[in-house]
Amino acid sequence: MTRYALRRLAIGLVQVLAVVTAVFLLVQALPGDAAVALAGDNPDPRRIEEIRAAMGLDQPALDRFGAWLSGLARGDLGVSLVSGRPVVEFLADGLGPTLILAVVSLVLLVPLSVLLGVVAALREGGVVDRVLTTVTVGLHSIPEFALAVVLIAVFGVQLGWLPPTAVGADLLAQPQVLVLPLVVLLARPVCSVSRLVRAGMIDALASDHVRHARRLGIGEQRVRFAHALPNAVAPAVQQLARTTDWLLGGVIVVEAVFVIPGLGTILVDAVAGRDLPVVQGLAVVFAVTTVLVNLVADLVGFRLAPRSAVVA
Amino acid sequence: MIRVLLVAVPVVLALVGPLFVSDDVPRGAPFMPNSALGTDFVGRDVWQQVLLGGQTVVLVALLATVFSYAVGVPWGVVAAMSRVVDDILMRPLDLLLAVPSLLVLILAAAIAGPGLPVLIGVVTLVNFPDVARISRGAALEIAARPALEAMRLQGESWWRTSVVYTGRSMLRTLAADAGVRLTGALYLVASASFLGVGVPPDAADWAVMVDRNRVGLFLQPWAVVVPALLIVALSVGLNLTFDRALRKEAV
Amino acid sequence: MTVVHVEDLRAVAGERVLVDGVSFALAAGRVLALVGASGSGKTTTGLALLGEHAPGVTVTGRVSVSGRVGFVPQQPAGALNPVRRIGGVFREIAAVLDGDPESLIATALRRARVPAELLRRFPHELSGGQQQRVVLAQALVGDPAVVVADEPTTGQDPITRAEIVDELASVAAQGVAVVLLTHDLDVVRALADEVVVLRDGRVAEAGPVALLDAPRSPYTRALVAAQPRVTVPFDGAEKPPLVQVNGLTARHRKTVVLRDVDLSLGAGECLAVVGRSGSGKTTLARCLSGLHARYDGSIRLAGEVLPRSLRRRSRTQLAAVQYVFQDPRSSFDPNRTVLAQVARTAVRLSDGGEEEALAGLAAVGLDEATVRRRPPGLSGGELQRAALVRALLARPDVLVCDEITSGLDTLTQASLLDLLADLPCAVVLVSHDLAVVARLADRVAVLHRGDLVEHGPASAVLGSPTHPVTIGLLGRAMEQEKRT
Amino acid sequence: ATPAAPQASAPKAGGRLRAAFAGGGAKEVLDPHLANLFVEAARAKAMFDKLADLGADVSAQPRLAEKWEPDATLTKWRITLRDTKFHNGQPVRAEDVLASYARILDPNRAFRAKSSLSLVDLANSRAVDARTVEFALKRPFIEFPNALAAFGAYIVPAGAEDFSEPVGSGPFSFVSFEPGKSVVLKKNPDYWEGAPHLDELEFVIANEESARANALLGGQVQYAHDLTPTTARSHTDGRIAIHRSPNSAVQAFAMKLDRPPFDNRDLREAMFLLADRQQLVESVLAGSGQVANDLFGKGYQYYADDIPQRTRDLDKAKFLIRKAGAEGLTVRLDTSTAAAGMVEAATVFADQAKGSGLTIEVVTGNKDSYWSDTLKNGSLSSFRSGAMPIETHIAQRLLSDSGTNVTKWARPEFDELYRKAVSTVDVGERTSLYREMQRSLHAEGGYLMWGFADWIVGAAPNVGGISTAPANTLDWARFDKVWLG
Ligand SMILES: Nc1ncnc2c1ncn2[C@@H]1O[C@H](COP(=O)(O)OP(=O)(O)OP(=O)(O)O)[C@@H](O)[C@H]1O
Ligand SMILES: Nc1ncnc2c1ncn2[C@@H]1O[C@H](COP(=O)(O)OP(=O)(O)OP(=O)(O)O)[C@@H](O)[C@H]1O
Ligand SMILES: [Mg+2]
Ligand SMILES: [Mg+2]
Repeated sequence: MTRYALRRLAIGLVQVLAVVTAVFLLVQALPGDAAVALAGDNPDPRRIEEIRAAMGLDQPALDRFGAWLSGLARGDLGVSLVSGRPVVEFLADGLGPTLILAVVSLVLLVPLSVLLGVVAALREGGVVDRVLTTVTVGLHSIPEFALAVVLIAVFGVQLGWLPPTAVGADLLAQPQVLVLPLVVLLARPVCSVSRLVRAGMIDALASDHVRHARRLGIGEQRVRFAHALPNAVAPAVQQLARTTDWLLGGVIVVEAVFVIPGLGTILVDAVAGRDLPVVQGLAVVFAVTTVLVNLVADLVGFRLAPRSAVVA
Repeated sequence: MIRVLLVAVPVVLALVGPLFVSDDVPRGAPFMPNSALGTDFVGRDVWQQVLLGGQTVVLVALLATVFSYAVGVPWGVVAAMSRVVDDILMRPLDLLLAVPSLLVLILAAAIAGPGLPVLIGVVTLVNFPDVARISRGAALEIAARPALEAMRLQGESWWRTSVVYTGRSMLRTLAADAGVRLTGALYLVASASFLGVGVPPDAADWAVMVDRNRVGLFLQPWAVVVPALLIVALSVGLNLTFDRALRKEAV
Repeated sequence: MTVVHVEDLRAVAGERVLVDGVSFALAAGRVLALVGASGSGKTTTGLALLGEHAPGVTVTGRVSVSGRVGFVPQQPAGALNPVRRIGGVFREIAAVLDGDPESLIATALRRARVPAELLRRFPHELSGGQQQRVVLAQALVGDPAVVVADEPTTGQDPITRAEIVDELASVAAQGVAVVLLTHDLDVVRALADEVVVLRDGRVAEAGPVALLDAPRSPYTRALVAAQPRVTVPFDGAEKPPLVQVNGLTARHRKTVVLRDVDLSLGAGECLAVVGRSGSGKTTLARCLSGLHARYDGSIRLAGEVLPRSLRRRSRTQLAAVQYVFQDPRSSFDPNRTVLAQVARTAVRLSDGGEEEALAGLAAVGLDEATVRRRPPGLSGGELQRAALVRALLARPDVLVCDEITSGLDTLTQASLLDLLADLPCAVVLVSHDLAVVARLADRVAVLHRGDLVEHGPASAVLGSPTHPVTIGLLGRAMEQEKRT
Repeated sequence: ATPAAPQASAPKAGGRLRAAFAGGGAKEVLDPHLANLFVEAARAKAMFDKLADLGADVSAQPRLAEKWEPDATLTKWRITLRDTKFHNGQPVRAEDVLASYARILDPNRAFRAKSSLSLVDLANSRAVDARTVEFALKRPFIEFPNALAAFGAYIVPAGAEDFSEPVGSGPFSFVSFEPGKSVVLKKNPDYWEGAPHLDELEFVIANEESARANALLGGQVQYAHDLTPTTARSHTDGRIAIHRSPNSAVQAFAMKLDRPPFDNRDLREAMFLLADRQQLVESVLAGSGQVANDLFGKGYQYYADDIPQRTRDLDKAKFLIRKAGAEGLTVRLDTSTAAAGMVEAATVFADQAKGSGLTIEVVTGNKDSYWSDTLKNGSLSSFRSGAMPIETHIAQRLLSDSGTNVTKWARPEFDELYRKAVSTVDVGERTSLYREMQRSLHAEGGYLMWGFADWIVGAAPNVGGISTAPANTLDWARFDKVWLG
C-alpha cells in the first residue's frame, strides 16, 4: 500500500508539472495580456506598451516560464504581475474561506447524502423514492446562481431571517452567514452522491451476502448499515473525491453571489487580469489537491473494497 | 404520465417554439408586466424568448452529451483493449481531470471566444474524460466476459465483437450515467452564461434567461421562473425516465 | 426427537407449481438428502425450511422446525460480504444469541474446523474450501437444530469434496439435523440417513438411504443408473500426436501458474486434465484455445505452431481448436437468441447457416422452440448442450471442455457424456469428476500447483498412480466407490 | 417612477459607514497612483488629495492647490498649496508635489496619470517656496488644471514607495487593509476642508451587483456603489434610497472614417438617423439615462447644447443609404461584453436598422482584448466612456495623433481648432472654438452617441450627504460629506 502511494505521488508530481505547463500555454494563448487587462477601457496603445515593459512582459515567454519554474523548485511561487505581492499571500488569503466552506460542506454532505440515498433505496420505486429523486435531481439541474438568488430573495431579503451575503464578515465568528451558501453548495453534490449511494444500496440489498446476513439472524439495521452500506458507498467515494476537488478548487459562483473571497474568486480575477503567476500558483494548488484527494479516495476505496487492492 | 409530460413539454417547446415567433418583436421597457409573461431585461417579450430559447439549451446539452459519449466511449473502449494504448490514452485524461473544470471552461472559452460550437466543445471537453473512464471500466469488465471470448472463438468480426456486443453491453452502465450527465451539461451551459463565457449575453436561451433576468426577480419573476422550471422539468423527467428504464431492464 | 416436520408443502409461482405436496420429518442428528434433477424444487424446499421463498413464489403447507435453522448456501463466495472481515460478522451473529459470544464462536469454529487466525481475513483471502467451512461455521454458531446445506460439493475437487462430507458428518454426529440438497449421489451415499427424491416438485420416492441401491420408482432407478463409476479403462492403441505442447510456462500478471508443461494428444483421443482446484487446469485449456496468450513455449497442431492469440489465428486454425466454457450462461450474450448465437459459428467458420445449427441442436435434444428463446429462458443443462453444439459446428479437430458436467444432475450429465464419447475429434477434458474421466479419457494429465506431475495413458495413470496428488484424488474417489 | 432620494436629516457626526464596491479581487493595491478601479479611486480620494479635481460640470476645481496662475505664454504655471498636513503630521510641501509628479512620470513605470501629465517639463519646474510650485509646460495649455485633476494624479509624501500603510492628506486616514475584502479608514479630524462626519469608513468588496444590493437590503452595508436600474426599480418601498448621477457615462457606436463603408459621409448620416435613441435608452438603459446627440459631455463645460437634437428619420436614412450606394449592404457591428449594455445596444440597434436597406450583423468579440481590437479592426463597433472634460475627450480620441482615436477622425483643421482653443485665455472665445469643433463632429463625425447613462448608487435611508455629481468627479463617492442620520 505504501509503495503504491509513493508511486502515485511520483506520478502526481509529473501531473502537477504537466498541468502547470498546460495552464501556462493556455494563458499565453488567451487574447490580451496583463498589460491590456490593466489598461482598462479605451486604453492608449502606448500606455499598454509601457505597462508591458514595466511588468517585464516584453521578455520571451519561455524565459519567464523558465524563471518561474526555477523559482518553483526553490518553493517560490513568484509575485503577482499586477500588484507585486507574493503569490503565496494570495493563496493564503483565499485558502481560509475556501477551506472553511469545503470542510463544513463535506461534514454535512457525507451523512446527508448517505441518509437520503439509503432512504430512497429502501423505498425503491415508491413515493418517497420518487419524491427524493425529483427534489434532488431538480436541485442538481438548477444552476447554483438561480438557487442562490431565490434563497437570498426569500430568506435574506424578504423574510430577513439570514444574512443575504457574507460581505465583510468573519466566517467563523458569524457562522450564520454560511447557512445560505452551504445550502447552495450542497444542492448538487447531495444529488450526485446520494444517487450513487442509492444505486449501490439497491444492488447491495439484493446481493447474496445481504440475504445471507439476514438468515444468520443479524438485526435488520445492522444488515442495512454494516453489511449493505459499506458496499454501497465504495462508488460514492470517487464522486466524493471529485466533489472535494471541486470544493477546494474554488466554488466561483457561490463565492461571487455571497461575497466570500476564496480561491475561486482569486482564480477568476487572476484569469481576467491575466496575472499569470497567480494563475500558475493556483494551478499548482489545484493540481496538488487533486492528486492528493484522488490518492486518498483510492486508498479509502481499497479499504471499502478490499478485493480491488489485489488487482491494483 | 408525469414523467412523459416533464420531458415532452420542454422538448416540444424547444423544437416547435421558434415556429410560433413572429419576426418583428416589439421592444418595450425592461421587466414590465404588460403581457402574459412580461418583458425581459432588454424589454423583449418573455414568452417569445421562452419559445425561442429552448433550442439552444436542449441542443447544446444534448449535442454536448452526445459528443462526450461519441468521443469518450471509443476512447475508453480502445484504452481497454491494450495496456500500452491504455497508458497513452488515459494519462492525459487524468491530467485534464486534475485541472478544475471551471478553469478549463474559463480558459477554453476565453481562447475560443463565444459561440454555440465553442460552448458545445467546452462542455464536451469537460465531460468526455469522465465518460472515457466509465467506458473503459465497463469495457474492461466486458472484455473479460466469456461471452466475448466465445464470440472471438467463433471468428466474429471486430465490428460485431467490439461495437455491437460491447456497445450493447455497455448500454446499461451508460444509461445510468446519461441522466446525470445531461443534467450536468444543462448546468454547465447555465454556469457558462453566469461567468460570461460561451454565449452572447442577450441570447435567447433558457439558461441565459435565468442568469440575465435574475436582477428583475422582484419585478418580473416569470422571466426567471419559467425558463428555470423548464430546465428542471427536462432534467427531472429525463432522470425519472432513465431510472424507470433501468428498473425495467433489471427485472 | 423430530426437529423438522414438513407437511404438504406447496410452492407456486404464478401458474407454475414448483413444489407439490412434499412432506418429510427429520430427527436430531440425522441427515436427510433431497435429491433430484436440476429444477426439481430442492432449493425451494430448502428455503421453505427457513421461512423464505424467491420473489413471486407463494408457499403453503406446514413447516415446523424446533430450534434455529442454519443455512449453508450453494455458493459460499457470494454469501460472504467482500468488505467485511470474517471475525466481525461472527461477532455480530453471536451478539444476537444468548450466551457468551466468545465461547459460541469458538465452539462453532471448532466444529467446522476453521482455524481462529482466519477471523482477521477478508473473504477473498480464503480458498474455496475455507470459504465453505466459514459459511458452515456461521451456520453452526449457537447450536442450530437444523443445518440446511445447498449443493455443498458442487465444483469442488474430490479431496475438498471429501473434506466437506466429513465436516457435515461430524456436524450430524454432534446432534444437529442436516438437510442436504444435492444431485451428487456419492455424497448422498456417504452422508445421508434418509433420502427424498424429487421430480418436478413431487416426491418420487422417499425412504432410508438404502433405497438408492434398490430404487422402486423408475425415475430414481434412472438417476442411479446414469451415475458414472470410476473404473480403470482399457488401453487404446497409441495414435500419432495431433497436439503437442512443449515447455509451456504461463503467467497471470507476474505469478507463474503453469510451469514447463509438455503434453501430447493424438487425433480422436481424449485427454483428461485433472488436479486440485487452482492447479492450473483452466489456464492450460485457455492456452490451448488461444484465450490466454501470456505464455512461453509452444503449442503445435499437426506440427504447425499455433499463434498465441486468437487475433492471429487463421479461420482454419480457429475452427480447428474450440473451447466450451465452464459456465455456459456467462458464455452467451443474454440479448440474442441462442439459435442466432450458435449459428454464427456455422456462418463464420464452416460456411453453413441456421439449418445446420438447428440440426446440431436437435441432435442434443434441443427443439426449435427452445433455442429460439434468449439464454435466460433456458436451464443450465440446456445451455451447456447449446454451448457444446456451438463449438462442434466449427467441426474442430480438438475440442477443449472445461468442467462441463459439474452442476448437472446425473441424467443430463449422462446424455452429455454419451455425446462426448461419440465425437470423432480429439477432446481435452478438464474435470474434477474422476468417474467422468475414467469413462472418457484415453490419456490423463495430472496438474499440481502448475506442474505436470503425471501424464500417460489413462489405464496407467488411473490404474497405478505414482504421484501423491493423483493417489489422493483417486483414493478419495475410490473410497466413495467402496462405500456404495 | 423612481422615488426621489430622501434627503436625510441634518448632518450628524459619528458612526461607521460600510460601502460596498466592485473590486479587482486580491490584485488591488493602495498605491493611489496605481488606482484604476472605482473602488481604488474612491479609496484614494478618501486618503489623498489631488491638486485639482473635477466639479459637477466636469471642469477643474482647486483642491490642494489653493489657486493657480499661468503666465502670459501659458507655459509657466504658478501653484499655491493649501496649508495642510499629511496624516503623519508632516506638512504638504511643494517638494512633495514635485516628487509625486516625478514618480508618476518615471519613464520606467506606467502610472495611469502619466500621459495627462506628460506635458509637464519636470526638469524646468521648481519649488518656489514650501507652498509654491512653478510648473513649466512643454507647450501652451490653458487646460492645465485638467491635468492636475487627472485620474490618479494624487499627491503623496516625497519618497513614499511602500503603500501597505499609506499616508496621505485626505479626509480619512488608514487603519487596516485585507486585499480583496476590506479597507478600514478613520476620520482625519484636521482635514483642511473640515473633518468628515463619519468616525470610520469601511470599503468592502462585492463584485456581483446583486450581492451589493442584497447586502444593502440586508443592512450589511449602508452604501452600495453601481447598482442597475432594475435594482433601483425593484425596491421602491423605502428600504433603500436610490441616488442617481446623470451624465456619468456615454453609450455610442463608433464608425471608422478611414475605410469603407463609413468613409462615406451620407452613410454616416444615415446611421445617425436610423438610431431610435429613445428606444435604446428605454430598453438598454432601462430608462435610467438620457438621449444623447452624438456629442460627448452633455451638461459639461463647453458642451454645445445649442445644436438641435437628432431624431430617427427612417425615410431620410433610406434615401441616404440609397444615395451612398449602400443598399443591400451588410455591415458588421463588433461588440463585446467588455462594458455593460454594449451587446444589448448592438442588438437593439441592429433591429432598428431592419427595413432600411442596410443590414447590421452583430458580432460579439472577446471581451478581454476588445478595446485594443476595436482600435484597429472593423468599421463599426460599440463604444462606451466615462466622464472626463470635453477637452480631454478630444485630446485623447479626436486628434490626428490621439492614442485612442477609434473613429480615425483625423482633420488638420480640427487639430488646429483644438490647438487654438487650448491656448486661448478668454473663456467666451474658447467656448465658441469648442462649439465649432462640436458642430463639425455632430455633422460628420464617427461617433453615434445615443445615450448618457445615469450612475446609480444605493444607500440606507438614513445616509445623508450623497451627491449626484457624475461618476469620477470630485463629489462622486465622497464620503467626507456623508453622514449617518
Ligand atoms: N421466482 C420464480 N418464478 C418462477 N419460477 C421459479 C422461480 N424461482 C424458481 N423457479 C423455478 O422453480 C423450479 C425449482 O427451482 P429450485 O431452485 O428449487 O430447483 P433446484 O432443485 O434447487 O435446482 P438446481 O439443482 O438447479 O439448484 C425451477 O424450475 C425454477 O426455474
Ligand atoms: N485472472 C487471474 N489473475 C490472477 N491469477 C489468476 C487468474 N486466474 C487464475 N489465477 C490463478 O491461477 C491459478 C490457476 O488457475 P486456474 O483457473 O487455471 O485453476 P484451475 O485448475 O482451473 O482451478 P479450478 O479447479 O478451481 O477451476 C490459480 O492459483 C488462480 O488463483
Ligand atoms: Mg438449487
Ligand atoms: Mg477451472
